[in-house]
Amino acid sequence: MISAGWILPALVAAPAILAGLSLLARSPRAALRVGAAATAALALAAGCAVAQVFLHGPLQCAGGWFYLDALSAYHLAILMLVFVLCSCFAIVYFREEIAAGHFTRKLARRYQSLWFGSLAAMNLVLVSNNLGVMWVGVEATTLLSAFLICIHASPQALEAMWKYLLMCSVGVALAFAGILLLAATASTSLSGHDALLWTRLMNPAVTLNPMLVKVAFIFLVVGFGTKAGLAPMHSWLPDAHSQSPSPVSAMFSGILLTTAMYGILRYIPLVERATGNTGWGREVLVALGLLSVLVGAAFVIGQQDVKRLLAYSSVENMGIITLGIGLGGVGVYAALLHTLNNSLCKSVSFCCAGRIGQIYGSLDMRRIKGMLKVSPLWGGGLLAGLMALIGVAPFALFISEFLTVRAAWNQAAYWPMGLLLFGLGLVFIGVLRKAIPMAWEPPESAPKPLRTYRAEALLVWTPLALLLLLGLWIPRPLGAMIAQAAAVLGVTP
Amino acid sequence: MSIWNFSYAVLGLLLAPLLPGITNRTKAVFAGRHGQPLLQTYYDLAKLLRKGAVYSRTTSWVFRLAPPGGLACLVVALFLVPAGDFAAPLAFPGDLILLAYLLGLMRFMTVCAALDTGSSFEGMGASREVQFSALTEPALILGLAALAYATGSFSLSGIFGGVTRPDWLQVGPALVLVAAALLIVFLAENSRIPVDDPNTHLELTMIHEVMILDYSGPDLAFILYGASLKLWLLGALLVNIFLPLTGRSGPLQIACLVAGMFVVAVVTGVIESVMARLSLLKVPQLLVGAAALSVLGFVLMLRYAL
Amino acid sequence: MTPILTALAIWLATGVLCLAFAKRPRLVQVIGPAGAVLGSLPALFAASRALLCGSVWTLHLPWPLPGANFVIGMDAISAFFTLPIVLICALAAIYGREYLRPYEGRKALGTSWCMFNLLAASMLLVVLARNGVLFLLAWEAMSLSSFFLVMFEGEKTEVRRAGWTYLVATHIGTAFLLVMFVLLGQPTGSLDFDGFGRIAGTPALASLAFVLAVVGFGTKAGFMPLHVWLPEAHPAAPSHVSAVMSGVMIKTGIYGLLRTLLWLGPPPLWWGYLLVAIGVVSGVLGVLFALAQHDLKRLLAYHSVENIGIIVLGLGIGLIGLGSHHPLVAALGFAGGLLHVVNHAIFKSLLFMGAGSVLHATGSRELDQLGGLLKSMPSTGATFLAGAAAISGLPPLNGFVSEFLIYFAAFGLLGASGIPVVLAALAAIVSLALIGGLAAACFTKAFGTIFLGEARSSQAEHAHEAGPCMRAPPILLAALCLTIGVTAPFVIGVLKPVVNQLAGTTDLGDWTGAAALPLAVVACVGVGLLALFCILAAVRAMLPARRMTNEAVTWDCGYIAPTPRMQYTASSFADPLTRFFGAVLGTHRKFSGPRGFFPDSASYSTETPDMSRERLYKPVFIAVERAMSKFRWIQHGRLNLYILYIVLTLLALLTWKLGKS
Amino acid sequence: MNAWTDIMLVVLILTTFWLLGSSRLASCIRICAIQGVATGLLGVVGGGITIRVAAISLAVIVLKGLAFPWLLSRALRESNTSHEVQPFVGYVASLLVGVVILGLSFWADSCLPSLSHVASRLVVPVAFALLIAGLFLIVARKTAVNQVLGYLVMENGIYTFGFGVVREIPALVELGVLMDVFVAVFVMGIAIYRINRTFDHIDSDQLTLLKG
Repeated sequence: MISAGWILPALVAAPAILAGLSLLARSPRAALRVGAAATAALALAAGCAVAQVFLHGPLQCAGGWFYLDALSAYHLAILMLVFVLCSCFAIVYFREEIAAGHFTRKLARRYQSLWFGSLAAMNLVLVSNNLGVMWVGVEATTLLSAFLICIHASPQALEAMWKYLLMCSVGVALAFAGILLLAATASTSLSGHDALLWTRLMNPAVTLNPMLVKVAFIFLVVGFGTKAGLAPMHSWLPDAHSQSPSPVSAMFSGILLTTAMYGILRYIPLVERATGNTGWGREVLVALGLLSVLVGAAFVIGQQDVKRLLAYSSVENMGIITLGIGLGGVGVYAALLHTLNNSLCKSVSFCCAGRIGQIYGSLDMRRIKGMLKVSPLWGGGLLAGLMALIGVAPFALFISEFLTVRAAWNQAAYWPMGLLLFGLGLVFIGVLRKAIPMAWEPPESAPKPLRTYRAEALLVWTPLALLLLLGLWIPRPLGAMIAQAAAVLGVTP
Repeated sequence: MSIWNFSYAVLGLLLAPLLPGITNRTKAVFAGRHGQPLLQTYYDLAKLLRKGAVYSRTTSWVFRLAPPGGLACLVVALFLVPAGDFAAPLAFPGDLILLAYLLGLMRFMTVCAALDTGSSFEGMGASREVQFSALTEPALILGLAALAYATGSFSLSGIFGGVTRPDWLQVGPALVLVAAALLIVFLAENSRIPVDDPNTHLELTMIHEVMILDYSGPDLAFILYGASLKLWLLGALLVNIFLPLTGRSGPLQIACLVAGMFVVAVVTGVIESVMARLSLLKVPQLLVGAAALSVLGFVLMLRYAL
Repeated sequence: MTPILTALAIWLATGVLCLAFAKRPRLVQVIGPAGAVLGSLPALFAASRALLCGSVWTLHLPWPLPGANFVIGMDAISAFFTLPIVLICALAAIYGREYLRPYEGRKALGTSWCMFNLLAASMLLVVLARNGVLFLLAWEAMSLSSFFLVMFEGEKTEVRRAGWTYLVATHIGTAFLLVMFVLLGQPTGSLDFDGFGRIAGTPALASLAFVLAVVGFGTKAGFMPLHVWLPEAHPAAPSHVSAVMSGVMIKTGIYGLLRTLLWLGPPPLWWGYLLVAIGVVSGVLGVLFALAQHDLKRLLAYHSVENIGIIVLGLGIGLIGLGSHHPLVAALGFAGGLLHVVNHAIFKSLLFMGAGSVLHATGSRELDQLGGLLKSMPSTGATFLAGAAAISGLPPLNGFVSEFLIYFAAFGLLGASGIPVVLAALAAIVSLALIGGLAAACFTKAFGTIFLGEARSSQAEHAHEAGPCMRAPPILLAALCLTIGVTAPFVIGVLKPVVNQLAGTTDLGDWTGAAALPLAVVACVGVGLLALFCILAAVRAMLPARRMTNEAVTWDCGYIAPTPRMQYTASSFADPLTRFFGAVLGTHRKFSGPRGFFPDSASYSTETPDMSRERLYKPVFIAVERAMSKFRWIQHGRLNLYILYIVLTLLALLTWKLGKS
Repeated sequence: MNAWTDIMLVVLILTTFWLLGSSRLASCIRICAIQGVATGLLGVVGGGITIRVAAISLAVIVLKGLAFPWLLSRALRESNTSHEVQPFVGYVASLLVGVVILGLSFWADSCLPSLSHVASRLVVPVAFALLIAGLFLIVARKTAVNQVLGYLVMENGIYTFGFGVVREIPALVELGVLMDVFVAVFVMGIAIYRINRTFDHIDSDQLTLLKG
């Protein structure tokens, strides 16, 4: 087998270079189009790497600094999927703004450059083996994406950006403290670079002080949890999601949170081993996961802004993922599947919500009425997305939620199961109560529908069809991928 | 199966119109009047059958369907009623339910026919009819269920053949309660005082009579005859309880039972003479009371069974 | 199994085709119904073969979905429930084709037919599924497709409310099923139905599963007080859909309950008591609420609750019979409940079709707007009357047969030892009697107000009979009502394998023999009744008086010109009963009496909202929403405090997780 | 060499207390600069000076001692709002909290298993104290500039911990971290600038348009 390791640094370097090149874009339209094409090409390359991982095992290069195993490859695949989707959607989303002159060349250059920067940073998170570098990547995503929120500087957007910036920076700084603690205990047996290399830390010969690992893990969970939007550290999330342009919201919700979550996932096997597989760390995750589900549910009810609604649903879904990981066993499988489902579903929902917002000139759900008639494509997409989000079968989220419930029962975690079902029920009721009038209530004055091209339908229906498919049939390779990723987390099917 | 199995039903078909006559004569005696001839109902029927009919333009075939339909129900039901030892011709386990539902079918048709006239009066009567019958039906079935529990059989023939003199000695109080309930059901179903007054036609308080206001001629004859059959039918249940004649010879039993029917008619007349019709709002209470009596009887029997 | 797969394929394919050709309503109106009918034929064939020839099969296909296998199977119970599903779906599709014609070009008929065929397919899958995940997916697909069917006229406020209530209720029910399947699947680690029987080993878990099943399936079936969605959704849906939903879809809940019972081992007595209690409550309250309604379809929907109550009563008696070792009682109870499933499917869809035709002809579902339609819509009126008589349980129609069996079983229990058993039987008997009387009251009201008397509005006056496609299915169904009624002894033979399967290991003996005699007499009496009626009618016709018939206005005690407005209305007809049960119903009365010397207007109206909605769910929902909104202050917008949350979480976790060590 | 490390650590603590008690934004920035320099020196005085340590220390001193203060002062100068620290928690109370934080840090340190190769016994508690005090500053101060300063104090705490405890951290990671912190402050500076331009204040307490 030829070494495919070179592809890993390229996955970071190429978007970084593209970020620079984007500053030279000739026109906004070109910036977006070339951006989408380049993202697609990158996705192909990443796809090759992912395939390599699942066919031939983990990839490594640069002396073990870059490392791609099943867990990160799975996340990488999701990441590229979301980025391709959002890049394509950006072309549609900004079309009216370009025409109206709101999205100038300067803005487009900045936007596209930050976009690629974020991509590079997230790729860095996923492909680096060094926990410190991974942290650098997470912090970099915060900093680069912060300005994406306020591409259009409105007071609200600025406020959202400031909150995002400060909360995530503080949170991630705490995570760094955790990493240092871990390195401190590891450096008794490992030296130099090795103390932060995940593969070395996973070496069974390495003994870690359980107490320090516990403290480190709590710092890490709180730190990365802030970025992942776990309650009660989620406060930045609805603001940032609702104020950014929709492609950015979609990207945030679809992958940014997941990347931070990935940060937590990496530490789970370490903690499990250090604490003697007592499930100590999982309890933390179960608690935070449940809290997120309930907080998400509480805020979904009575929400008026459609993007905020989706944002709280993200809190809830990250809660479900955390809960699944925390429950262990089949729950890990469920959580990983849910990660994919949530990413797909959230990005398409945000895209549709953004477009619907453009059509109605408002994101207030009391003003969005009869969207099925007004815009069958985007309205239908949003309705389907919302339905999928609340776990209506046969969309895939139903399956992953069912598996989470099953995991809870198998672990005899009856209270968490009950609370999870309660939360899911609340979200269902809350979202449906908004979705039905949005879809069917006759509008007082019909807003003029925006121009829709046939190809745009692909953007909406492909991910939804995929979700539907995943709810009915999980292709064997994908199942194997998830199983391998779960194996990294110490779960054998 | 012998001739005696059929005799009671056939006698019923022949003698039923006599019952209203006896009741009316009793009432007349109480009122100090001479009263109608005993055979008055026969005369009425004969006259009506010869007359023509007037139909409202509002009515449809539903209106015309009710008289023969209702009569058919009652005739069939009559063949479900046993006579002492002799099982009814159609006796089978569960026939008491068929009996109740045949009455229900008849009522369904009558009520629909009443509504078919589009008259507010007939609608009112129909409304009351369904209200009261919805309450009598549980009382009837409960009463029969109590008897079924006591006798361990759930065919009318088994039940009434099973009520024996020893039963009266053992569970007499319970039987009295059930019989009282059945008496109320008898009065209510046949639209007698204290539930309804068969003699009023133009008052706002009537039930059965007002439903058939628009009938005339042969249709009315069918209905009148049907009403007599219903008296016979439900009266027979009462008689069967009070006359535990098992083991006697056939003619004696039948004779006693027919005599018993006449006694029931007399008792009805007595009740109608000494009581006033209840206020309509109180009728449901009476009917629920009947159901309560049945339940009480049932509970008493449960106690005895232990 | 080929016919079943063919049926599923046809339904799914035509469903997709309908969606694909959504822009051409005419074409869709052909493909959709044709697909529904064509698909039902092979399924009907397969089900009857399984039921009559006992050909039982299962099909295993690998299915890459966690916990899932594509396992479908046909056994007696599945076949038995398949029959009404395919029958009613096919007839409703024929009916729907004409019913939907006025909407051509105005509404998304493509979606509607797609969902209709999906609904048919998913219902079939529900009764055939032999794997938990497959079952749940089919179950949810069924809910979702029927939700979209309900939302057909989503621009109306009440329809949106209905859709919301429906989906929420059904989803909450599904949550219980989710837990139940997880529970059942735990001992073997597989969600295939084969292994679920293991649960019988631990009675406590079996009881838990039973309760979960009662709640989960009861929500779909419409057990009081889980029925709230029913009186909302059924009126909101187009009538052919109401027919399917009320006729067969809610029966999948009964199917699920029965299927669960098969796994749970010998039932303890209290399961039977629970079911009898549910049956009594659903039956009596269902019919009472029906009585208080003046919207025809709402009234019919409440009757579904009532009839589900009767079915559950039968099943409960059956369970008590099993538990107290009365095999005959068990057999008769189950048989009665099962037969009522089919019977209710037949007459309820018949009645909903009738309601649809009335709605189609007059544009109104308000009873008090209608009247005298029997003359303008003779076919619809006659079939509606047959349905009304059947649902009131009157002989010689099918409703009587199933109620008779349940009575029969309950009377059989009277001889049992043990006071609770006897009291349960007594409760069943009393409530059946009460239900019978009240149902008759309700349907005389409905039929009388709609079809008899004089028209109360101009729409009713100008009503016209529906077309052939809307007339034929009700006629067929009415004929079925009578057929089942008079062929009951043979029908019971069809039930035999189903009941025997339900009894599990208990040997029921030759129960059909015991039931056949009474049923034979009942059937004979039915035929005799018809014959006697014909004779009497002939006698009546031959009487010489026939020649002297006159026509006049209604006598009405001397009124010269009675007007239609003077007729008794539906509300006033039901008023004595609704007042009598006023404490339960909570009817709102609005009355403004005549005032002054020359009063010009007076009005009186009643409205009976659903008790459990108003007094149970609404307060709970409001309380939960209030409780949840209390949390909302945590998102107050102050960044400092947000960061404080992070710090506090950190500290809380540190003290919680490290404080112990 | 321990003595020098301890002195630096004490400087860190003292500057933190000073910061907690200061009322003028400009002086807060200056104090922070001093603390930054002290943090940088910590690396140099702590042990054998390698090129790596020297380079990083230099970078820290330049960034934290010069670049950040300059950036923040600029942001402050261009804002036309009050140059007062606007505390939620008063200065005296803040100082008291600082004392409590310090006490808590020492207690927490005693709870943790001792790390074998710590440069000084003071390192861990001081790092904790800085971390928590930084968080406290973010929570208890209204102006955005002050929150950035809080973030920097926190960062200093983490850096102290890193340098004191995990001396072998590879330079690349450290530089990456440093780079991120630099960008963070840079971005925050720009954000403050834009907030000031849009809202006419840099009072983060008043940024409450988004809620619920």
